[in-house]
Amino acid sequence: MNLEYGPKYQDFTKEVQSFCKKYEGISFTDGSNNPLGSSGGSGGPQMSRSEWQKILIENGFFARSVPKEYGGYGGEEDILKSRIIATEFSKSKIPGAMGGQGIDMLVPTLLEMGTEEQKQAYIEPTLYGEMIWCQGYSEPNAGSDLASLQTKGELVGDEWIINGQKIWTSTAQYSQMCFCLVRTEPDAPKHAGISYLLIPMDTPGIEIRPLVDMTLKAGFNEVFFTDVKIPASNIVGKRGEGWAVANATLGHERGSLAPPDATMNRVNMLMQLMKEETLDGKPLIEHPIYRDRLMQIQGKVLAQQSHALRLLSAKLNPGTDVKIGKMIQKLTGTELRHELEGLAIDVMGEVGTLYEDSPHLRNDGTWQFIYMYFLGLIIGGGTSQIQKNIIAERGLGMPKEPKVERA
Amino acid sequence: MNLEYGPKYQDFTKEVQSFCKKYEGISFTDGSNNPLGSSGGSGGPQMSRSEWQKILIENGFFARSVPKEYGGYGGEEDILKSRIIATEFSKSKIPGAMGGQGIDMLVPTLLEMGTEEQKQAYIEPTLYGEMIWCQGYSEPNAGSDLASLQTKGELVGDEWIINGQKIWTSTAQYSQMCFCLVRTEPDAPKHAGISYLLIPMDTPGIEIRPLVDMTLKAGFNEVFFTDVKIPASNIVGKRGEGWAVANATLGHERGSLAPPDATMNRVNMLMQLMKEETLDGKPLIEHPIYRDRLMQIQGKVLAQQSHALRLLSAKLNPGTDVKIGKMIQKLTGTELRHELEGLAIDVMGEVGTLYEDSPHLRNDGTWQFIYMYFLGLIIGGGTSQIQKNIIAERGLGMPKEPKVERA
Amino acid sequence: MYFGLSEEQSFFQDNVKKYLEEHATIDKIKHIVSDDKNNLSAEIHQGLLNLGINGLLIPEEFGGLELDLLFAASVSEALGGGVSPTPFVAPYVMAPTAIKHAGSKIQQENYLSKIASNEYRFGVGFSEFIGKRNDTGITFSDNKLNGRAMFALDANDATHLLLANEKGEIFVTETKSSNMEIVNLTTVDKTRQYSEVICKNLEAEMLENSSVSEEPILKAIDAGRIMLAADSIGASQTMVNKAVDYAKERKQFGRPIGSFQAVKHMCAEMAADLEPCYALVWHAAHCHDHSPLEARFMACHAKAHVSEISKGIAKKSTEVHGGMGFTDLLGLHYWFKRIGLNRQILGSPELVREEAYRTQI
Amino acid sequence: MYFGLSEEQSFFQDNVKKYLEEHATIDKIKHIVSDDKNNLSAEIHQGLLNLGINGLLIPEEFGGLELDLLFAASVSEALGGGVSPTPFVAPYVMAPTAIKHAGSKIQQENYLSKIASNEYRFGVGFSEFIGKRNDTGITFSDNKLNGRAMFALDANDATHLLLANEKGEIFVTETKSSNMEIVNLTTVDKTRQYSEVICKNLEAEMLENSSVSEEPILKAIDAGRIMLAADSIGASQTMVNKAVDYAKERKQFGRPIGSFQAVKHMCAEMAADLEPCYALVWHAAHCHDHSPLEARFMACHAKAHVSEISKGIAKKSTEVHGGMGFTDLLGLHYWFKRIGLNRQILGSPELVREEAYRTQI
Repeated sequence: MNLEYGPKYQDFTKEVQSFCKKYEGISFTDGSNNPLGSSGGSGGPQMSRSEWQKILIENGFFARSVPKEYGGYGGEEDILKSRIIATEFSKSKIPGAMGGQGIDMLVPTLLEMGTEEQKQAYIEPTLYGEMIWCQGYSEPNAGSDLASLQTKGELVGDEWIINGQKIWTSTAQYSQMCFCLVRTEPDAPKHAGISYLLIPMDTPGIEIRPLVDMTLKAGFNEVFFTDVKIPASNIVGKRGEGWAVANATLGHERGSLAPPDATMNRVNMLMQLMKEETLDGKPLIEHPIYRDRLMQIQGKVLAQQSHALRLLSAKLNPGTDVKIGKMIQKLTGTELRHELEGLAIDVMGEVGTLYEDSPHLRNDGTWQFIYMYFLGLIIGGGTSQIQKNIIAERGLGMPKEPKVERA
Repeated sequence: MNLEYGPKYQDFTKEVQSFCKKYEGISFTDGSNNPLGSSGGSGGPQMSRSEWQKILIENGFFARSVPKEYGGYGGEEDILKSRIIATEFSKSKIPGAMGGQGIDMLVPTLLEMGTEEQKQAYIEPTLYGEMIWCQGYSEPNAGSDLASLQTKGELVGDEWIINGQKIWTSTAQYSQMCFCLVRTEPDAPKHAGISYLLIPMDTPGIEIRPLVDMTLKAGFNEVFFTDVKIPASNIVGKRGEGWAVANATLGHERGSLAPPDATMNRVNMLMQLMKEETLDGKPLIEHPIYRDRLMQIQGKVLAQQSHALRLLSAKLNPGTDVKIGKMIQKLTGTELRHELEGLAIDVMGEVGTLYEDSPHLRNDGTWQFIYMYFLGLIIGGGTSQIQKNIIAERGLGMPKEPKVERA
Repeated sequence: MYFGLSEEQSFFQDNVKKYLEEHATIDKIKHIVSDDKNNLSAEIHQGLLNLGINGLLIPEEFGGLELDLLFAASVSEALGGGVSPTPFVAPYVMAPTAIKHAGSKIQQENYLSKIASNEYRFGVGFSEFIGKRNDTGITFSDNKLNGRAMFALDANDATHLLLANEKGEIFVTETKSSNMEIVNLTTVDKTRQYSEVICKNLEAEMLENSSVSEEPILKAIDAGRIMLAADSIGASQTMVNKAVDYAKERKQFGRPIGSFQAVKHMCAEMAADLEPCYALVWHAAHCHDHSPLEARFMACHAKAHVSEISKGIAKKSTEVHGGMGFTDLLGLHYWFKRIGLNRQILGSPELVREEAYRTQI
Repeated sequence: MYFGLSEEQSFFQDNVKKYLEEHATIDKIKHIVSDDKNNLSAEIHQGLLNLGINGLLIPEEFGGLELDLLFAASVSEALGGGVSPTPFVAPYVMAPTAIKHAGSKIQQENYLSKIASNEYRFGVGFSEFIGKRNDTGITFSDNKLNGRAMFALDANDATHLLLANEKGEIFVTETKSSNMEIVNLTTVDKTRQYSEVICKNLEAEMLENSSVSEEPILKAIDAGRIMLAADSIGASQTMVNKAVDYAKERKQFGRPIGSFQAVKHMCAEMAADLEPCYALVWHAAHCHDHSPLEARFMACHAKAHVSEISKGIAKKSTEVHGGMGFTDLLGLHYWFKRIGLNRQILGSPELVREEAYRTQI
């Protein structure tokens, strides 16, 4: 066990720290559309989001390992440096780069499987926040069973003609592009009939309808395609290979939904709140039952934080077996966060249910919001039931559900 | 809502009370073999268990609705009277009648489906505790899937020849008889190939091996049958009808494993213990976390007690729909009791783990014993998983598991 | 011996259910609650008044139906089942109970008859008597009330409010007074109304017997808690039914999701958890009127236990619905949120369990 | 940066595992623990001594291996995995830690070297310092100890005991003294030894620095708690493995029970719960030696969290095994019960979580 990163990284840490110092209190002239995102601090330099993005890339604090020719920094992949950046930025309350599904999912996919033209055309503007992407995977009848999706793509001449409906496409309303799974080979077996297409969102025939969810805040959409025509070349991988293309980056999303450090920040925030709020004149933290519930959760988060260190170490030290360790993150992380936010509501009692712009909100009403939002995350991207199947079958080698006799 | 039983029952209650007064402090000259059973009180009349059994039957406090000709009291079935008897006996700490699988399961089965000869031969000695029965249902490879049992019965001339193995046969070592499920029609479909046979335990070819369980106390056995020959007439119902015969009384067993009144008695006993025991000088009941856990359980037990009243009412007032209400009893009752006994161990800390004849045992070590014993009951007689299937499929009408393609 | 709802209770409950099914469809509720100013429906409320919900607990001598609390609980179950966006607990259960137990004969005459005739409608603000958070609370001196009451129930559109001080003394106040400010609180539950009430030298009339003992206010709180428990049972049952129905119809991997054991067992767990809650709440309501020694103990446990069970059901039912459960399309979240508020209002489970314990020593 | 067991630690752990697999089969353990007088195995213990478990934590200058607590945790994991019926936590972890931190140079010399050479074996009785139940407890005056210590660990066959009074002062006592009575306690866990120690004017030598601060005894308790947590991880992992294996083989309804989603999900939940425990306990052990400010906080949480997780796994694994899990045939209950004791010894979860909180204020 050795938790030191070594001298090389000490230097890098100092470099990041002095960068952070320079931009302390930075704030943006344009707001953030993400209700969970930050619009920056105050008292520091002011700039637009995209100017900031540019600075981050130039300094190697974002898109570090993306080749220069596609607009990245062109450095080596270095997990520890990424972690140092995240840690120092978080400590100094410096906002990170703009994220989003284009950056998190489309860029790695193109780097791995895109054509040279696609890389040239899409990666740089995506990294610089000039091209926003939405993800067109789920459909009303294809949720957990994503591979049963029915949106149809027909190749007529040199164009795909797309018809169907997608759902849960967050950011569709701001997006220039959509990476989309479409059934192009109707006669092939379920998984083999899907292609991965890139669809400009201003193509005629696309209709976006906002999908209100239980938080009444987070913005999902339904997207309807009616005879939407796009060039034949807007495909990543070959026809019928879309399932494999999409899966190449799905794992990434699952790991990062509920990072334990963020959960621990919320634990600390709740502890602070419990010291300030009183019930019958006594601080809530002095109520043994609430305190014990908080400690139970703190213990769980601590386990997840240590576990994350173990996974980080496994990345740095190949050959370590953490197969199950990686699979459990989505399940345990999202459930725990939901539990924690629910505890905050309980300790505040009625006050914990306040919402939106109500008077007397605590912490901007985030407890109640995230409590619901994380119930959505427990369900989204593979429900807890699906996660347990994966852990049991792939992790523990348990037998699959037997095949069903079709009626 | 009317919780009064009415004047007729007030008289009956007085009758039972004066009976109880007469036998207050009764104790037995012969002990009880059941570790959960009582051997009576002290300071009252002394007699043997079977004398007591006789008195109870003569007074109509046991076997009340069994016809006189078969050794019963010959009264009407009256649920409220049964309840009054149980309640008053419990209040006065008067021991009830001997129970056992013969009385609980075999007698009702014979009354419903036995031949006149069988009723004559078996019911009276069973009621009087002279004939003890064990149940031969489960087999090592037929647990949840009981109908897959393989113990074979072959009719040769006027005898059944039985070969095979049974497991979980409690009281086998004291039993005169065994009611047993045996595959007699090997070519029939699974459920249709089983017969319900009555086997004298002194028949040559029967070997009983004690089966030690995790409590190291409760006595189960394995029973091996090698060319065991019994008369052809020792069958209840027809050949191949054994499944239906057995199921006619299975429901009864499931309901009564964890009666909520007994659980509430344990809650009260634990509360008393928590008032007496101290930790760092403070009574355990004054530790808010333990107290709250006790209150949580008390609330659940209270719900089950009220629920039992509702079910009682449904028996008295036909037409009330309590289908799901009846199905949930085994699941919720056994889990709750296990939870409660576990709480007792927790509040006592190390002391809660003391066992057998250790010094410093509290309440004779029953907490640790019942904690484990009820884990056995959660599993036995249909695991919690099987119970949930039943509730979902029969109670909520949810679709069955699809049929599996046999390999 | 009969344990359960009587024929009359079931019949009335069915009428409320039918009325809500017809007049308070989820689409209509969505529309109503989106009004920023007043999210409750006067129209649906009027329909329920026509059925007589305002007079349930009021003695016949004052023009009411003089029914017992179990009757009101059966109504509350139906209102929760339909997430009815109407006032009930405060004006027609807690206020009449408080006035009946704490009011002088004259006060009873004055107020109960006017509740029965629908001239007066009461909101109730007792939260601080149950548990005072931070600097809230009402004080009474020189016949004037001062201070803040949080989470007063159904204060908007009310003609009067009952407020309480720390000692459990109960005061009748008029909402039209300029010395009272009523501030809307926005919670996740849009189907009911919660307010902050600020009093500055507010004239108030004490309900006479409330200065003698805490019994009257406790009786009103017990009744309110039983109503909230019943409301949560109704809401939970709807969530269970919706989950079971959805699981039977929704197909994934070529079969109804309800044929997967994981989904099936979630539904079984919900049903097994919920079923005994009915008996507990009915029993508590019965004790409220007929078994005073057990009444508080039962009411506390009913509130706490049902709150815990319902929280679990709200989550599981949403999960069974998958993404659809998270959207506004089915509106499942209205039940989820109503259950969330019932849990916290009039005492969260930990506080109420502690009260249950205190009744035993 | 490397987070996990080192090659040496893994290698040693594997050796312990292999030794136990060969020499402490479940059949052998069943036989050993059925001895009424001494349920521990001197033979297996000797085998482990041959591997060097007594000297792990003892400084080289006193003849030990001077390894860190993570090393000992990795051994404890293996011992729990095999429900080894041998002493470990008290004589080779808690006692050396206490003596190292509280002993004068001479005391260290005296005792640590003799632990390393296996001339002395220590039991430990600190329960009353952690939480005094009823009238238990040890007092020290006129250089004599009086009172009772419950649940002293590994006192039988020990040559010496460490006992503590309320202030956390630690005393070396000799078990051969006629002023000490050691009473065997029978718990459900037959694979370890728990005793009541009764002192009547018992001569005792105080570990010098233990009168200066509570740090030494806390350090020893931290170490003990981390060992128990590691032991529970090992035991839990065995229970998970056995459940998974059984579910793959056992057939009901014509298919392996592991193909039923309910069973499959129970196994997945066990694995998902258990996996992060490894990192937590390793991290806590690392902090014990290398990050003193976090050490207690981590040790408390490791003990409490692993106790909760293991309790759930013990139940679920037994359930997956069906009736077989309840019998003595597979002996699954030895792990169940070991987990049960680990939960309560040196502080049950509620008490330890409270200590975790206290380290933060």
